[in-house]
Amino acid sequence: MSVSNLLENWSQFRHFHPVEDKPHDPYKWAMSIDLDACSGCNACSVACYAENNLPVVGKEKYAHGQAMHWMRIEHYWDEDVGEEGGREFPDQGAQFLPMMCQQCEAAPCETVCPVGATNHTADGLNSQIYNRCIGSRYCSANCPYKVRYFNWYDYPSTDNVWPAEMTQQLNPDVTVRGKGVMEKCTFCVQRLAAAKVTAKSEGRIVHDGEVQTACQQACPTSAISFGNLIDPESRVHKQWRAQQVELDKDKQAKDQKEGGTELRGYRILEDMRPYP
Amino acid sequence: MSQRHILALYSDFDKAEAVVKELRSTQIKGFDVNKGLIVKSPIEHPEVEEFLGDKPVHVQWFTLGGALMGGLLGFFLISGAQANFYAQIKGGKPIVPFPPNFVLTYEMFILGGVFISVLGFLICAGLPARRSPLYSSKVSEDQIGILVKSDETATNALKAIFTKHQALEIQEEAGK
Amino acid sequence: MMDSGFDRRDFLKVMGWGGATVALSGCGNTSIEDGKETVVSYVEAADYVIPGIGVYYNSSCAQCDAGCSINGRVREGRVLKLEGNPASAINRGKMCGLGQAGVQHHYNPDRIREPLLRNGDQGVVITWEKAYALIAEKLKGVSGEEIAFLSGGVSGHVKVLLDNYLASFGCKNHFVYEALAPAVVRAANKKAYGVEMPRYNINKAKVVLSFGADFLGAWVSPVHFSQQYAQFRKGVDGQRGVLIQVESKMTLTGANADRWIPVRPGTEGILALGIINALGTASGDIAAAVKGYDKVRVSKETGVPPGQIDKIAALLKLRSPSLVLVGSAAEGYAHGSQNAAAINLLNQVLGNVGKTVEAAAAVPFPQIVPAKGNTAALTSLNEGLAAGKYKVLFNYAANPVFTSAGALKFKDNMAKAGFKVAFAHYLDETAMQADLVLPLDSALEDWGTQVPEYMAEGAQINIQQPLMEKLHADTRGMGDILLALIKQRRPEDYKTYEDYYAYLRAAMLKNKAALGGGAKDDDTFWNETLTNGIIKLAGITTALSGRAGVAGLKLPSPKEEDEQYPLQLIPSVNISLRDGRHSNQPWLQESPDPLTTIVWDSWMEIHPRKAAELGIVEGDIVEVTSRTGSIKTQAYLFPGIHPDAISIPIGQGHDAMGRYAKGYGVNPFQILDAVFDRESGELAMHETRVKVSKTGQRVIIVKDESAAGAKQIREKIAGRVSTDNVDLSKEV
Amino acid sequence: MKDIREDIAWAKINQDVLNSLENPRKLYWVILFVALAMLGVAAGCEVYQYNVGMGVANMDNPHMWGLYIATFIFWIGMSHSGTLLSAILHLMHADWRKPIYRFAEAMTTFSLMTAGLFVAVHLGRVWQIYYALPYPNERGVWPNFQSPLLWDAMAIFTYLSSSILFLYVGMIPDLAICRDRMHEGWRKKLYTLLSLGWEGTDRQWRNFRVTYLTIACFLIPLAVSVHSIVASDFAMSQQPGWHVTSFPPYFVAGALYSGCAAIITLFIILRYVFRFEEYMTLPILKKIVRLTFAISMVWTYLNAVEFASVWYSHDEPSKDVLIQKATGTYAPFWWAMIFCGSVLPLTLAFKRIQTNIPVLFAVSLLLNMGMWLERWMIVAPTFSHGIYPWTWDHDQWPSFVQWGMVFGSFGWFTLLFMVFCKVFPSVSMYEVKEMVYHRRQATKRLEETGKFAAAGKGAH
Repeated sequence: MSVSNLLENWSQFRHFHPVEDKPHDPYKWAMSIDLDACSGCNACSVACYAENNLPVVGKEKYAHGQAMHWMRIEHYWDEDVGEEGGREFPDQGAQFLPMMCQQCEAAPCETVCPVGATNHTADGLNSQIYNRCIGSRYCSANCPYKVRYFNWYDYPSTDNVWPAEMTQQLNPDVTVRGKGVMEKCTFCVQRLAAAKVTAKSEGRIVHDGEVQTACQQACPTSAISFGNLIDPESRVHKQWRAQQVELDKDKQAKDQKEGGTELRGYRILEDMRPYP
Repeated sequence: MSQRHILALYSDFDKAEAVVKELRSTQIKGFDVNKGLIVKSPIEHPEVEEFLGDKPVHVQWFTLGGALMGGLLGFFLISGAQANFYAQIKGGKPIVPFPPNFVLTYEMFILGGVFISVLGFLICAGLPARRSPLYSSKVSEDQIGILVKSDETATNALKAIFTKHQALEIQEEAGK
Repeated sequence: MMDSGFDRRDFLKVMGWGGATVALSGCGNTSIEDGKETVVSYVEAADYVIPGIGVYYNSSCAQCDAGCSINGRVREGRVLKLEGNPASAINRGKMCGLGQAGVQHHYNPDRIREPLLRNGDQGVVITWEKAYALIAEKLKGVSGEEIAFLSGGVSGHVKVLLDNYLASFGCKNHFVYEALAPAVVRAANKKAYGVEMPRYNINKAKVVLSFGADFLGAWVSPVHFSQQYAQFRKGVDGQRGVLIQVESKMTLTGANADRWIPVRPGTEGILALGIINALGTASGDIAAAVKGYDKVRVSKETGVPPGQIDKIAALLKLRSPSLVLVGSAAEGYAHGSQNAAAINLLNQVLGNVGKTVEAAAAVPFPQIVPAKGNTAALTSLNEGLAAGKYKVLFNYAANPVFTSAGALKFKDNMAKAGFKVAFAHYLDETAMQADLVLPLDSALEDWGTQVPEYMAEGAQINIQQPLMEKLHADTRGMGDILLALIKQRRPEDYKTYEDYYAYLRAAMLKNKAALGGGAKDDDTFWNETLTNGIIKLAGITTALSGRAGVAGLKLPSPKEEDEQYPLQLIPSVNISLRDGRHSNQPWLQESPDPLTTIVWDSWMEIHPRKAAELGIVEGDIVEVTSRTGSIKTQAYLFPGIHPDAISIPIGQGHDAMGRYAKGYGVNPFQILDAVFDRESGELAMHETRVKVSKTGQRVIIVKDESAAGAKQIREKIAGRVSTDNVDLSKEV
Repeated sequence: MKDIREDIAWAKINQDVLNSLENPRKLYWVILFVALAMLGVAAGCEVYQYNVGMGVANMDNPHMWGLYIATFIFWIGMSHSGTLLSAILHLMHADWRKPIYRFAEAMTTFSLMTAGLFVAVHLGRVWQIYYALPYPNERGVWPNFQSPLLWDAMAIFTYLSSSILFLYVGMIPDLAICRDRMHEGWRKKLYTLLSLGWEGTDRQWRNFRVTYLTIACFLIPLAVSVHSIVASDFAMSQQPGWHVTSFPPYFVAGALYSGCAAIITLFIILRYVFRFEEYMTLPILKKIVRLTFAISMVWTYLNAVEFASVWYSHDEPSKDVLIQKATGTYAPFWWAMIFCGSVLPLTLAFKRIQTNIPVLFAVSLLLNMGMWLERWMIVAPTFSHGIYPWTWDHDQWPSFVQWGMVFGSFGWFTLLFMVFCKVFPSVSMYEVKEMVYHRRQATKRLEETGKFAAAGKGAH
């Protein structure tokens, strides 16, 4: 720590906002999900269990709401069906919504962590440092989407979560989390890191499609797109542009009204939440 | 020339006040009223300060210094840590965000103020102190003690004044 | 299998050559250790082990019959994750949850590890030699008619060996049984199109009208259909495809439909005829046949409002080509064949045959084409067993004790067989009844070939190869077992084959030219085949037949109210548990049912209106009683079901199969009545009538959705596309 | 009626108070034993939770926080009236605080200590709690200074240490008395050590006065900031029902309220157990009760303001949470809170009740229960009805572990408090002397000027 260093950093960081001043360069990982294509089949969720060493908590703990599905499929029914005075049958099914960590650009979880265990990375991820986490759970309390999952128990030592045989399936690239830490979707950061290293050693940046998240890779309807938002050739970038979604807006105005382009979802449109 | 202590105990402030006034008005050789007089009382009594005359208190300067030091230290520690050691973006906020730092600065300001005040109190009041040579536990009960320090020559004159004002008890240091 | 000769290490040397193209992570050559599951210490790792680099091998998924190709990630000798193989036309690199859980099948702690021989209630561990000798002994002097071989759907070279083995006894009793196969539809298709399973082009259709075909969930080849569905949604000409689903209980596909139309159970065929009538484009005998099905009558019988029928007809007329699918919901009745025929007729009337219903290619080797399972096979086996016909019963890849209708009393009848051999991965309900249980290799440790029943583009043969060293030393591949058994019968013919791998390689090389490897030398061809994981063939195509007649088409009107058993039981098929053979894979148990989000249990879906009538609220434990038996489960109020029906999912209710399956939920098969489709003899799964009564107990249902039932009350979180022209997508 | 007898001899004051250190009533030992047993329950629960995992407390997603945080706020809140009584009333020269402020300050200190324990109990990895401390280390890893939780830690540390200093500095003259009066033994040694050689000289008193005043001045804004910061834990978040601008004052009012109620309870207990009838007189109690009543009305008002601002806002999720509170699963508790917090204190307006000890005892306990419920009603409903509908109405009833810990915390607090009262004078002797002295002077002056009426306020 030198004074000049400090001053320099200081003036720089006073203006540091990920959206405005300092674009993510050269990566800004982003995902978009075509809800129209999503059939709610849960393949992504199981793929996530397989890739990220998620514990299967069992019926009793699931009943306590302690499931660890980083990727969960939600469904929403129309309001009045089955209610008194409502329609007898839904004339359409549910709207499925895969929900995982949104990797918010201005993440509410990050500011509140007392030990700084969750941070924003330069490539646009909302990272979670398991080693640093002390389990205050403030991040989850402040998460609007409730997509952070806490290790209520020590799953590796819990019966029938990973019996001896099943430990062999665990992905060595991903930590098995112990009790008392928070975890969540990482956008398969282990895959991203590997791809970035490969690309770097070849003196280029990661191509679109070179790296896939586990959920994206599995999705039978290819509803999930994932890629580098900075890259104008990436599928995600194109989709965002086509849908007139912009990162630094907190309300996505469309030049056509409902119909032409339906707007992007993630719906907390209020203050300071541009999405990755 | 050796110094001796005498302690006289009184039952109320009026008497003690009269004694002090007399001590002030009488010139006794070998006794300096400004240096050799200590009044001990069981309660905090503003009148005592009045009749003893103005004696400066310096604790507040410690307080000021402590509070400022605490505040500055807090702010620069925090900002320095954020800017230099731990440059991570959180929640899309600047690396060195002012509002939270102000809150912490405020707390540090108070913390410094309180700590250094207490330190100042100990220094100014001369605590912890050795017990003075003459002390009566009655002082902590209900009596006012007047402790004087003088040359041996003045002892008798002082005693006379104490007795005149109906001292309940007069203690004297054992002679040397 | 790996006794001598070609051992794993040699295989890997070869693979190192062939696999270089597969090794996505670059310079990878890894070792599958031959020392059991010893983990290689990094301190003294062999030169070619690069810790941390995953290597990918292609193989085939064996979790269901769809025949997806997989790409397994192997690191430090352990298979970690399965991805789809992008080269396969069926799944194009995609995977469903069931397929993902294949690794849990492999690593399952409850797998059988040694051959077990029954001794009273105990299983005694014996050696393979003893087991083979025992089989030989039991078969001595037994005629071919007295042997029965029950299996699930089989294809590829295992099927060849199996056929040859049975032929060596002159045994014709190979019963191919699949509890949930679309057998009625196959029969109806055969009549209508001349083939059992044509190729459906969902992606080319502008309107899909599906009568209970859960093609996104569990029907035929869901991963393939899901991809087509995604294209269908984008639209052929930029116009978003419209999906209409007709069924009595909402399936996953129904939940994705633009219009979900509940019909009275069993009246799907009537509705189809009603639509033909409303279209008014049919002529000749078809027109005559549908004349009686006017809107009023159809509406009365099916419960679908007349306006709705008109709308469907108008839409079908407006947008062509369309596609009409007939699925399990329509076929599960005593008149299931009629239903299916009526619905297929609709395809013809709309002129979809040849456009969206196309001829599928078939593999030109009849020996390896799949033996398709059905339930009629089990019925006839059951009869034979009941009559005490069989002295020796083999069972492979089927769990009839669990999946047969309760009314068949299969378990009791099975006991009448003299000697029962089960080839199994787990001690499932059927293996528990066997006298000799032989442990199988998992699909990730075994060699094999697979011919998908449903061909996507052209024909293909899937190669299955081990992704890692055997987890348990004393398990065997089915091919190896059959080879050993057949050597007992015809030692001379098979003695050149050391093991199944050798047999497989030889058999494939023999047909090198036909498999498209004419010019290549043996090793190159073989290595390339293994690297690719699939062999694509032109295949043979039988043209679809022109038109089916309406002869014999007779649809019964819905039944009168049954006072005693007022409700129709619909055993529903869960996307991940299917017929229950994978219930012991914890990922699947914990993967919520998409519609109810219930995990680790069974439930009874009932319409809220009906529930109100019966005084049932969510979480009530109800007793569901049929003529055959009764089961108790929790009630879940669900508007996506016809009030005359209740639905209980299949797959739970195991009383064996290990820690993750045993004791969770109930098995609706137990209370199914023995009602059969009149034409095909298939079990009519939806024909069981039940009554529901409260037991007075109540539980809190274990599910992921909130108690409020996940309704969007305020602003919509998930946008909803109400009509056909909106392209919705959502960004994260 | 006078706050205190004016003719009470100073020597008797010493004697009475010192007597409390050695001869309390038997009830003292009963209370101590019960407290110890309660603490045992909590210790057992914590050991269980530590070994098995936080899951045994029945928390889940979204119910990430449970009773621990609610009780944490409760104890923090409780600490505030100690400061109120000693610091604010000191600045305002309300001398009736003098017999009772010592135990109120002790209450501040010990309830802060109790609250601190809840932070530890709440953490998933309590063994890593030091990560939250800003200690310099080689890796340059610091805690996140943006987190309200860290502000909390900082504020509580400041508050706790300042309170302890305040308590201690104010006790030095009394410790000297103890030193002088106590017979030989460990107590004598302790008091000798702690009294720092205090002799009551004019120089000592002079500095003492300024210091005490200064700390009191610091303590008031500090107390306000502490509970504002606790309120920030919620108000700074984005959850409906928490993200409320009026939370800081609302929390402070709630804190003072629960603290005053607790003072009434402890007042009654101490008065009986240590035979302090002469000092903790009914007129003083009456004053506290009136103060409590006033604060309860402030709290009620702020409560109403919060509801009203939610009601008239366009923030639908917040509105939903409010409706859920009043009608959902938590409705019984919520209405109980309204009853205990806003309706019940109305009884305190009656003069007869203001000095009726049994009734006041019961009411003060109920008020505290109401305030505890308030904290719970702030924490829990937001979790069960947050922004995100998928997790709505997912109710999670706290397990026995949570309840045990909450129960035990009362034992812990009582234990600390009772031990304190036995070791240190819980009535400030020198200040009671001052009070008696000044009152006597005032009466004398009144008599001289011929005004016999109006004996109420102490004079200066």
